[in-house]
Amino acid sequence: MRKLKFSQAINEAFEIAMQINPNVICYGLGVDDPKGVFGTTLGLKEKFGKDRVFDTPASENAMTGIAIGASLNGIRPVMTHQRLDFSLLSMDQIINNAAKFHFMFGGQHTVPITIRMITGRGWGQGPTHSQNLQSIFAHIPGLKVVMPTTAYDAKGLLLSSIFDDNPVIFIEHRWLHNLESDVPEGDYRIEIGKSKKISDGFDLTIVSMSYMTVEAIHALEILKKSDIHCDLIDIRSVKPMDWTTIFHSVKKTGRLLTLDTGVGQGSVSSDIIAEVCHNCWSSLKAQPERLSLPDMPTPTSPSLTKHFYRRSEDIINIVSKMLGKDLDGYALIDRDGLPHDVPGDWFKGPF
Amino acid sequence: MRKLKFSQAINEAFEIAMQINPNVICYGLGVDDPKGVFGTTLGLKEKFGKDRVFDTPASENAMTGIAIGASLNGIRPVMTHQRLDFSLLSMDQIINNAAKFHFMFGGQHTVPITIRMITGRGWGQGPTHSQNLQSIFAHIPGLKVVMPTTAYDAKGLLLSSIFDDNPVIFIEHRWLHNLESDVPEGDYRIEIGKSKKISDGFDLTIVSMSYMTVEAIHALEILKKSDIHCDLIDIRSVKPMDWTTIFHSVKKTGRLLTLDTGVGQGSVSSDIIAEVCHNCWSSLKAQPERLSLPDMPTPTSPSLTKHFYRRSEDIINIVSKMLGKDLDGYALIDRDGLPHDVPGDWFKGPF
Amino acid sequence: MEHTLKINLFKKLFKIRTVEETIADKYTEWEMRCPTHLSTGQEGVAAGVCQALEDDDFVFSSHRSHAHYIAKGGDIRKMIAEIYGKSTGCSAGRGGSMHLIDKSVGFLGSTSIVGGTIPLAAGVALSVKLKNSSQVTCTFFGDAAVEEGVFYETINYAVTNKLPVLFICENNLYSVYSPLSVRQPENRNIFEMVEGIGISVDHGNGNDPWEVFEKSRNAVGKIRELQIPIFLEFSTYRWREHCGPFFDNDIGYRTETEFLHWKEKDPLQFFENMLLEQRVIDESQIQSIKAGIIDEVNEAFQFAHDSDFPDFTGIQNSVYHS
Amino acid sequence: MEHTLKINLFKKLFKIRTVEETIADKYTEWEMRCPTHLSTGQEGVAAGVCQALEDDDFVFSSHRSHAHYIAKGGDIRKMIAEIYGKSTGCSAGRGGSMHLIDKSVGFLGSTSIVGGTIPLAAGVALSVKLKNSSQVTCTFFGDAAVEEGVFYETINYAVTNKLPVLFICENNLYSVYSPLSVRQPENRNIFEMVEGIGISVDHGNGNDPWEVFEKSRNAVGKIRELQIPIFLEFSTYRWREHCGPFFDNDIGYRTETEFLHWKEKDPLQFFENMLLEQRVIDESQIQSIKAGIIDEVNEAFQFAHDSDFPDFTGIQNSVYHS
Ligand SMILES: Cc1ncc(C[n+]2csc(CCOP(=O)(O)OP(=O)(O)O)c2C)c(N)n1
Ligand SMILES: Cc1ncc(C[n+]2csc(CCOP(=O)(O)OP(=O)(O)O)c2C)c(N)n1
Ligand SMILES: [Mg+2]
Ligand SMILES: [Mg+2]
Repeated sequence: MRKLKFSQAINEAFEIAMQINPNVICYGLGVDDPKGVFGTTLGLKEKFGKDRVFDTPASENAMTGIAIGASLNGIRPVMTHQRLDFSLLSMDQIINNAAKFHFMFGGQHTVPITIRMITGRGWGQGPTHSQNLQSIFAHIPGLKVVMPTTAYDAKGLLLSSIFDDNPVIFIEHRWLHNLESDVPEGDYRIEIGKSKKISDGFDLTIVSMSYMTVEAIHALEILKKSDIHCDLIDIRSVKPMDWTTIFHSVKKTGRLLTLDTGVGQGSVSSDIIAEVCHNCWSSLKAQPERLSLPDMPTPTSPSLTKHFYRRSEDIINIVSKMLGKDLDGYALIDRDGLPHDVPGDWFKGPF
Repeated sequence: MRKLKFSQAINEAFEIAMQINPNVICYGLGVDDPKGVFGTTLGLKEKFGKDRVFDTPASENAMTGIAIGASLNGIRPVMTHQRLDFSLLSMDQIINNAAKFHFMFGGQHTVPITIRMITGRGWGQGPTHSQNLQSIFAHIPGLKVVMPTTAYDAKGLLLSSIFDDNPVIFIEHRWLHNLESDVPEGDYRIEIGKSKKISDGFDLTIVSMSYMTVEAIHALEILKKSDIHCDLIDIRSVKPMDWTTIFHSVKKTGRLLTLDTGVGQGSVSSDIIAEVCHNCWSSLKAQPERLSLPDMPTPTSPSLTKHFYRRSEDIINIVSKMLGKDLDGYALIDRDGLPHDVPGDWFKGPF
Repeated sequence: MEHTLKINLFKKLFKIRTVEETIADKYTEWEMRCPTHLSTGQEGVAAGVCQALEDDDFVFSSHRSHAHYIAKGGDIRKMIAEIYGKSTGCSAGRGGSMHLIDKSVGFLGSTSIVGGTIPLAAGVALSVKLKNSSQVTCTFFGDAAVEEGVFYETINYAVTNKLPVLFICENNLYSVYSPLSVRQPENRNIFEMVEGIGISVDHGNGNDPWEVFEKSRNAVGKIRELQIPIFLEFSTYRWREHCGPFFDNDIGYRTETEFLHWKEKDPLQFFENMLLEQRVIDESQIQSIKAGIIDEVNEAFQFAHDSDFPDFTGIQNSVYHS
Repeated sequence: MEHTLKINLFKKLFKIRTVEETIADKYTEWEMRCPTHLSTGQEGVAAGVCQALEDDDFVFSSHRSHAHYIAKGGDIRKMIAEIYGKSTGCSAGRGGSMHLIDKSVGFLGSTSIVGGTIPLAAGVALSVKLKNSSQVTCTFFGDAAVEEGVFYETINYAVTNKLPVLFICENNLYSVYSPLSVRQPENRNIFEMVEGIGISVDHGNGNDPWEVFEKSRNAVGKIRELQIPIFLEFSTYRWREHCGPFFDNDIGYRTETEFLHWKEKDPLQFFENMLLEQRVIDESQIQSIKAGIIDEVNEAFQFAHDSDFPDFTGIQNSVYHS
C-alpha cells in the first residue's frame, strides 16, 4: 500500500474533510504560512480559499471561543497550536465552555471543534515548549482526547475528530511527524475510544500512547530475542479509554505496564492502573507499573534531557524487572551514535 | 481550647502573616468588600491598609502574573478566587510561569505566592461554579497543592503556604467554612506534605481530602457500631503527598479506599492507588477502590446533585462491600430532613 | 409601525420587571436553589436592544441573563422551570439561572464566567459570514467583562475580520461590590477606550429604552449593511443585590442616595410615562397589558412549580453527543 | 557625558550584533541545541532603551531576548553557555536561549510564551511601589504580544494603579511569518490603540538608536517622577528567519525588496555613521572598540564550548526551593 508520513496523513485528512464538508474550516497561527505547521496544513489555503484556511492573531482564548461559537451554528472548526503549551491560555474556553455546552444546555448544543496541539521532546524545547499535558484534558468531562501514533491512525482519527459532534483535543507528537506507515487513499475513520493491538504476547500487557509506542515497539523487538512476548496496546485515545481491550489483555497476561509521554502524578497512566485494579484484580500476578516522566519541568540542555525522557532501554529494563529477568536495555540497544534528542536525521531543530 | 470556624481561622492566619511580615499582601476580587470572601478577609484592609489589601479588576491572568512578578522582588502575595473555576483564565501564568521559574532559571528565582481557590458543592453552583480541579494542579511539577479540612489545619497550612518559597494552590471547600475546631492563638505552622491521621483501625485505610474527610468521619462513626475500624488519613496536601503515612497504613490494613472531591479520571486518587500498588503490593489483601465524582459536569438541579455527590452513605456502602459485609448506608444514616445540597442550616445560598 | 414597536417594547420591559420581582418575592421559599442575578432596574438595555433585532438574530448573555432571555422572546415557563431545577427547564435542570437557552428565538445561551460568551458571539458571526447569511449576533455583558483579556482579543479579531457582531456593554457601575474606580482608570470612558481598538462605538442612556432601541436599530442596520462589528455602551443601574433577592444598600458599598437617584430613573416608569405623554397608549390599555403579563408570569411560576424534577438515571449518557 | 553615552550605546549595539551573528555562524555546528531567535537588525531598540535605564532598574524580555539581556549588561559568557546547554549557563542549562536571566544587572528573565512576561513587569513595579523604591521596570515584547489579552489586562491595571512600568513594543511587522494585516485592524497604529486604554504613549524609529534612547530617557524620567506607566512603540525589522540562523526571504512571506529596504536602515551602521559625522569618535577608535568586543565575544563562545554539561543527578531536588 501507499506509504505516507504522519504529517502528510494529517494534511490528507484535512483535505478530505474540507472536500466532503464545506463547514470544515482550519485556522491557527501559521496554518497558511510557508511551513504549514510542519507540513500538515500545506496547500490547504490554495485549495479551499482564505475564508476556510486562515492565520489568526496571537489570541488563544478568544480564538478558542470563536471556534466554539462558530461550531454552535454548524461550522466544524479545526484549530491548531504549534505547541500544546500555548493552549494553556485558552483553558477557560476549553474547560468552562467547550466541554460543558452540550451537557449544561440540556443537550441542545453540540460543539464539534477539534483542537490540534503539538507536543514534543528534545532539541531544547525546554520547560515551556514541550509539556505533554494530555492528562489535564482527560480529567475534564465533556472533552475527548486523541493521541495517534501512526500515520494511518493520524488520518483516520483526525477525520473522526473533525466529524465528531464533541470537542476533541487532538495531540500530535512532533517526533511522529516524519514516521511513515501505510495510509489508504480516501475517507476512512477510526473510532475514537478504540485502541490498537500492536503485538501479542502472554508475558505482560503494555499500555502505551503516542510516541511512547514507538519506543515500545523497539523495546519489544529486543525483548523477543530473549523470548519475552508482550501485548502492546496503543490506546490512541486517552479519553474515552478503551477499557475492554485493556482489561481483556491484563486478564490474559496478569501483568501491566503503562507508558506515558507526560508526568506520572494525576495522569491517565495512574488511572489505567486504578481501573485495572478495580476490574482485573484477581488476574494480576504482579504489581502494575508506570513509566512516565519525572515530576519536574522539562530541562533544556541535552545532557539533562538525556536522562529525563524515557526510551526503549528503560522499557526493556522495567519489563525485565517485572518478569524477574536481568536484561540491560542500555547494553542491548545500539543507537549508532544518533543523538538522543532528535527523532532522526531529518530533524534539524530548532522547531 | 478556643474554637474558631474555618473561615475565621483563615482570617486569623492572614492577620498573623501580615503582622509578622510586611511583604505579605492580599488581593483578589472582593477581598475588601462587605462580605470579605465568606468572612475570610474581613477587617484586613482596615488593619493593614489599602496598599496591602485590595480589590482588582476581573483580569485573572494578568493579576496572577502580577503576583508572580511581585514575588520575584520579595513580596508574598496571596490571591483569592471566589471560585476555583475562575482560575482557569490564569492557567498560563500558573503553569508556564509560576510553576517553572524556580527550576528553569537555575534556582535563582523563588515564587512565594499563594493562590486561594474556593470549591464547593450543592446549592445549584452547577457546571461552572463548583469544579474540584485539584488534580490538574497536582499534575504540574513546581506547584504545591494544599486542601485543609479543619479550622486548625486551615490556619496552620495557610501560614505555611504564605511563607513557603514556592507557589501554593490553597483550596478551600465552601462547605468547610462554617465548621469549627480548636484553634490555638498566634503563629503555628503545619508542614505542607504531611497528612493527618484522623482515626485508627486495622480493617481498612481511607485516604481522603478536604470536605470528603467530613463525610468520612460521619461514615466511620456508623461503621464503628458494626465493629469496623479504619485508618482515616486526611492528606491535607495533595502535592507533595505524604506517601510514608499512606504506605505505612496500607501495609497495616492491606486495604485502601481513596476519596476524592473531584472526578476520578486523571486524578490524585488514581495516583494513590498506583503508588500503593507500586510500594505496598505484597500487603494488599483486596483491590484498592476509589470513590470520586462521576465523569460528567456538575448538574445544577438539586434532584441531580443528590445523586452526583458522594456522601457518608456511599462511603459506608463501599467500605462494607470491600470488607464483604452488607451494611446499607442509606438505611443507617438519618439526615433529619436537612436538604442534601447545603452543608447546614447556616447556609442560605446563593453563594 | 412605530406605535406597535413602542407597545412591544413596553411589554418586554414590564415582563422582565414582573418576572424578576416575582423571583425576588418567591426566592426565600428556597425552592429556587441556584445563584440568581436579577436585572431589575436594567430592563431598558435588554428590551431596547432586542427590540432592534430580528427573530433569527442571535443573542448571548452572561450571569445576569434573565432580561436578555425574556427580551429576545425566550419562553418564560422554561426559564422559571430551569431556575426551579425542573426537567421542563430550558436546560433540562442542568444549567440553572446562569445557563439559559432558547434556540427557537436565537437565544444561544448565557454563562457564568465573566466575559465567557464574548468570543462565542464573534464565532457565531464568523459562521454567519461563512454561510452568507445576514444575521446579526449580539452579546450582552457588564462593565467588568471589559476587564477580561478575552474581550479585547475578541474586539481586535472582530474588527480585523469585519464580523457582524453587536457588543452591548451594560455599565451599571459595579462588579459585585466593586466600583469602577478600583478596576478601571479614572476619567476613562469604556466606549472611548474600546473605540481605540478600532471598532465603531456609541453610547447612551440605558434607562431610556427608546434611546437604547434607536441606537441599537441604527447599529444593527450598519452591521447588516457594512458587515462590521459595533460596540455600544449603555449606562444603567441594578436595584437589588448582585446575587440574590434582597436590597443591600445598607451594607456599605454604595449609598441609599445613589440608589434613589437611579430609582428615579426607572426605565419602566420612564417609558410608561413617555407612552402616556405621547398618547401611544392610555392608562386602561396599560392596565390590561400589565394584567395579561402578570397572568402569564404567574402561570409560568405555577408551571415551574408543578413540573417534575429531572431524573439522574441516564444523565451520564448525555455528557457527549452521539 | 553625552559623549560617553554615545560610545556606550555604540558598544551595546556592536556587541549585540556580534553575538547574534556569531551564533548564526556557529549554529549549524548543531551544538547549540535549542530554539534560538536572533535580534540582528533590531539592536537599536534594546540598546537605546537599556541605555536609558539604571543598573538597578529591572528588565523582562520574551523569546527574542538576547539583545535585551546584552543591552542591560548581562554576562555574555553565561548567556552563550546557556545556549550551549552548559552548567555555567545563566540558567544552569535548564532554560536555553528563551530563558535567560542575570539578576546582578536587573535582567529578571525572558520567557517563550508570547506576552508572558508583561504582567510580571507590572508585578515587579507593584513590589517597587510597596517598597518605596524608585526603580523602573521595563518589559520588551513584539507586535504580536499586544494581541494577547494579558497585555491589555496589564495595561489597564498599571494605569489604574499608577505602576512605574515601561512597556516597550518592538514592532517588526511580523509574528513568525504572519504580517500585521492578518492580525490587527488596517490603519490602526498600535500606540494609538494602546493610548485609548489610558496610558501615556510615544513611538519612534527603532532603527535610530539615539532617538530610541532619547524617547526612553524621557519616558523613564516621567515614570520615576510621576509614578505612571508609559508605553513606547518602536518600528524595526528582523533580518534573519524568525527562529534559527538563516535568512528566509526566499520562502515567500516577505520580499527581498522589503528586506533590503530595511537593511539600508541598519541601526548599527546608522549610528556608527552618526558618531563619525558628529566626530564623537573616529574610525580607528571604532576599530579598536570593535576588536575588543569581538575578542570578548569569541572568548565567551570558547568559555561556553569548554564548559561542562550539567549533571542530571540531583536536579530533581531543584524543582522546589527549600
Ligand atoms: C472570570 C470570572 N471572574 C469572576 C467572577 C465572579 N463574578 C460573578 S458576576 C461578577 C460581576 C461582573 O460584573 P459586571 O460584568 O459589571 O456585571 P454585573 O454583575 O454588574 O451585571 C463577578 C466578578 C466570574 N463569574 N467570572
Ligand atoms: C502564547 C503563544 N502563542 C504562540 C507562540 C508562538 N510564537 C513564538 S514567537 C511568535 C511570534 C511573536 O511575534 P512578536 O511578538 O511580534 O515577536 P517577534 O518574534 O516578531 O520578535 C509566536 C507566535 C508562543 N510562543 N506563545
Ligand atoms: Mg456591572
Ligand atoms: Mg514581531
